[in-house]
Amino acid sequence: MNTQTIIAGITFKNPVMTASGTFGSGMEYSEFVDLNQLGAVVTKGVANVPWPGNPTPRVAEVYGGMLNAIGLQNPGIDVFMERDIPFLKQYNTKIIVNVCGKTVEDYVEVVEKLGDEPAVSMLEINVSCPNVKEGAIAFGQKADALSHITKEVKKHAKQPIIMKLSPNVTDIGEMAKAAEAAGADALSLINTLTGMKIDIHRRKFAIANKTGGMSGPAIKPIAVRMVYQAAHAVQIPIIGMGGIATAEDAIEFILAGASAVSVGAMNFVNPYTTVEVVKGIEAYMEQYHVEKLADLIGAVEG
Amino acid sequence: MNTQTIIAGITFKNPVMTASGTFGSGMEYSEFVDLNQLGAVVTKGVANVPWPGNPTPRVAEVYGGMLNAIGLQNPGIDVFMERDIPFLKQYNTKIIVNVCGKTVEDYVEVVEKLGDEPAVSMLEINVSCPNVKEGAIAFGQKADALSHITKEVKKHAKQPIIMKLSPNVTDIGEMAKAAEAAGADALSLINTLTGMKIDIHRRKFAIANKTGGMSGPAIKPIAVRMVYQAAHAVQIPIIGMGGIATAEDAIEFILAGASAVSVGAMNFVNPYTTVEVVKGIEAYMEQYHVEKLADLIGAVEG
Amino acid sequence: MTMKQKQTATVIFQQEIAPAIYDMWIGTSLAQNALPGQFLCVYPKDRSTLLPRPISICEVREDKAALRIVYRVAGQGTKEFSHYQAEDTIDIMGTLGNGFPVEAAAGKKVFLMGGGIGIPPMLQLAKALNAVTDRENIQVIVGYRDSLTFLQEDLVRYGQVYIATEDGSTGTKGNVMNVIEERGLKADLIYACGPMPMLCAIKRYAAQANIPAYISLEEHMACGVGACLGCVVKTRDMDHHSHVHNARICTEGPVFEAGEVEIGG
Amino acid sequence: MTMKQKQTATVIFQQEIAPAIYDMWIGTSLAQNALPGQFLCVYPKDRSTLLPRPISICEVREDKAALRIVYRVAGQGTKEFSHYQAEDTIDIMGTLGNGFPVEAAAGKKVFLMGGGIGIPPMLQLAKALNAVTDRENIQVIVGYRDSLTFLQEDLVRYGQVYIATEDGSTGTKGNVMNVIEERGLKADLIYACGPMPMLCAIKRYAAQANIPAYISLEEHMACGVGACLGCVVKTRDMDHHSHVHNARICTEGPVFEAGEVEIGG
Repeated sequence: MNTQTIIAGITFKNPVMTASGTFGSGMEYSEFVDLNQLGAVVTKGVANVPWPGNPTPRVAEVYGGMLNAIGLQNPGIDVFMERDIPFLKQYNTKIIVNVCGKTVEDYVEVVEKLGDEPAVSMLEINVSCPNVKEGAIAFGQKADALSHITKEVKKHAKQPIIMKLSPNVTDIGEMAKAAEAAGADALSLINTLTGMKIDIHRRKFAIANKTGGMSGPAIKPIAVRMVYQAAHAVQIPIIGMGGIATAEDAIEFILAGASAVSVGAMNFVNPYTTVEVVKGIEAYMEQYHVEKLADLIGAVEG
Repeated sequence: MNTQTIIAGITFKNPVMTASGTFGSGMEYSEFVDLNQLGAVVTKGVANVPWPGNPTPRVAEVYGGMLNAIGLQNPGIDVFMERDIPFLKQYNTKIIVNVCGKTVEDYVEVVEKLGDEPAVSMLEINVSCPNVKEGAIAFGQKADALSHITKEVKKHAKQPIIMKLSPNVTDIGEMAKAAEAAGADALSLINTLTGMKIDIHRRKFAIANKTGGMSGPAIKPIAVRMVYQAAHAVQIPIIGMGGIATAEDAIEFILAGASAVSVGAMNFVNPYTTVEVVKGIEAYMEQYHVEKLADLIGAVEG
Repeated sequence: MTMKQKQTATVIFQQEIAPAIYDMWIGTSLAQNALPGQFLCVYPKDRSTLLPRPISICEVREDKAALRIVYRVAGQGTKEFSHYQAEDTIDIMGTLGNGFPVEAAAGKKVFLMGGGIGIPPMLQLAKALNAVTDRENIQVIVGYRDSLTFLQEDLVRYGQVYIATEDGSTGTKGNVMNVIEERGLKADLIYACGPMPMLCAIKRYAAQANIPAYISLEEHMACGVGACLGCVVKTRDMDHHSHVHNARICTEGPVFEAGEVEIGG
Repeated sequence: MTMKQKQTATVIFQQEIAPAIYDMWIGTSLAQNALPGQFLCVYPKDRSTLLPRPISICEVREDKAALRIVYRVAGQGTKEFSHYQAEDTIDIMGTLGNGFPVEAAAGKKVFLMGGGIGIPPMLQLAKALNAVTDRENIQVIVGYRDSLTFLQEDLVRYGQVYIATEDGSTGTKGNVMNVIEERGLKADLIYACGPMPMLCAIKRYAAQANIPAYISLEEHMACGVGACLGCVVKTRDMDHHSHVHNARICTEGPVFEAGEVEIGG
């Protein structure tokens, strides 16, 4: 049985990754799971300089999921390369670094510095950050802005780039096509859906930022639908995510067209989720005599 | 304590309504709840002619909610006016008729026929139906198409019109503004979010239509966020819905800016939900000494 | 028609009677008006699984104070139900659907055909039929996967029971239709519940034999009371609800005369 | 630091000891390394409520085979926990956080100040302090809403207990600070846990008295292990994780020296 999956020419031992921002740089969860068993660790978003993030409360529970507005707190690329990359290098897993920025220049600066680090296999570009030059609407919500940043990043990137799409759009297929046409090597989706929670007793927002990104099992059907639509819109591989809690969930994304999957919020609920998903996919392949994972990608009928 | 709410000059005894398509024309649920206790009954969508709807399976359960692709099966406006309106007239509640169509002409035909029925207080225009003349993308997903249909319907409508917005858009505020500018008297949101479920053992879609509209508590945070954004984009009143299961949920929508709320999928789970929400809102107003419901509309702080 | 109600009832007893097949008695006032072929909607308590699970009524206790359901664990909801023990509460709505037309069998020779988890409703039906026709006229033909059968000892009290198993380990090898051929059984009327291929075969058989067949259909449901239009079946005649030849299985059904519905087309 | 683990443990005993305040003993191997001031993440079983509820450790059984938590029912998750009975399972992760620096009190006179549901962690702390300072040096000052107090009889075994109630029905009328004034109490060191206004007052008091105050902070958490960066507090010095003066309450905390954190700003 072969659980390998290939994305942009890179071979991953299995299709199970970690969703950016839910797994730090692996350090915290290395106490719970053997990182060597993961297809890749996708790091928390890193910017050109340290970001302090948003005021608290930053997280709130919602029905079947959570809202977060961390604000991409991160130590900046320099500390990250001195501390987090060396930590991850100890493990036999691929490293994908998630990159965020407020301007195209921010992204490019980070991408260039990471170019000098061969241990980093791919770069995931978070285009859901507010584009400060465009009235803070996210890069990922307008096809032209997405196309522009994809081209600029691709120009400077030494590693293949994954554009992480925002689900807060009318037509995910259009966004997927824009990214592919601009040179993206792969896509990952979905990022969080914008949500809101109000404490009716205090009559205040549950999150200081008012809105937060919704994740967790509650959003899975929307994520599966978007992965299916994106997979039918482009040729480049897709990393699917959004509420994956079990191997069954992961397989649903793969059948919809994902070449790999990421476990996100459920790491918080069950820190062993990633390895359980790896084992469960193997069990499913064995049960249904699937020789290689590739045979499952996009294999939904009808 | 005054629980009345006023929308487009019409006074509703309380802000609790039924979401179109989840309550039929009230007949089925009149066995469980006293329709006289509801602010309004919003009927299932009715078209100019009978629609057979989609093949089965039409519904599927998802985490914290459900998917449906009924395909707006309905008997057409003539049977509806002979049978459903007379039934609803027996009750002391407002009647809001949801109107659907495949072309602008379809909508106008239904709207004109309903104009002769004074028992109908308002019309809710479902713009999430596929626009057959626009490659089947929904009217409600493009500002110009939404504006066009709103103007045409408004031209022919004798009753005030509520435009029911689709949440499957990049910028709900833009859509809300387009509807208001085109003459909408009120807005209702959110309609269902497009989702998908795959049976991994049969490798088939759980719904014959492949995609279905997602509803239920799982989508509430997205709905509350969109109601808040719409309420800040327009002056016309908003009817909020999306996963309301309890009075607390309903109050969350009202604090976010809704003048009324609709109970949808939860009617299927607990047929007594609507009246429980009415009672719960009264209890909340009493607990916090709120004299009139209007004092709660959009009253979230910060 | 009977007044529908959603209520929190009490589990009286539950046991596993075959692999993944559970037998539960529920104390409920809904038993008073329960008819053979009607069903209950059972609601999981876990808030991630909201929709009801439609489960047919297997038996009504003589005092009309309790209902029996026999169901297969198929997903998270039924798995939750299977953990309920005596005195636990259970959320149910009922009684739903039209049920089997018992009077139609007055003095007639009938087949009661059940396949797998379609067998349970045949028990209460067989009981009820004893009031309108002779016991020897009641031919209960049930099909199982293998020798791990269930409800046999109950069924034999109300009719002649014939068994088919897919693996041939007990009774006729094959399905319920094979039993009819093998034994040359005859009937004036058929009642059936089971998987779609079985119901299609019965529809064809009934048409050839020119006898009525009342079949109980299944479909995914959301409301269970006819409001959502989720569980429809194509009908020969125009339906009274939407006038589009789509009957609601939860309301106009679940039992239809085979000729009325377009199945297995 | 101790190895963290998520496990399914067993409830040994639970009772309501004040209105909506529950007292639960849990049999768990996590008790072996539990320190005063550390907390557990407790996970509801209902799948609609996924995030852990951080609950401080109230007491560690002598044999280190069980932990005690005392919590208030605040929402659906804690409501679910409150229904657990002996022998039910409970999903927990621990032991989390840094805990109170016990050695810092060696031979010193200390205040243990707890407000409301911030009182429980003071019990295990008081027990531990008896190993490093005299019992009469351990001044436990606890504030309640009213006379419906809890954990008093436990606390008196390990220190001098002083009570404040908001309604004045028992002890000093007002809060824990009023007790200090009213009785003119003095200390070389403060440990505290409670609502933010109380912690801010303690921070000011400690600064004026020029003594250290170790305060336990609360914040909404998602992961409980330092990965999500949800539960941060602004710090005077640059934090070691993100270098942005934001410490993670679940990891660098929940206990901080008051001077290190910018609260109630």
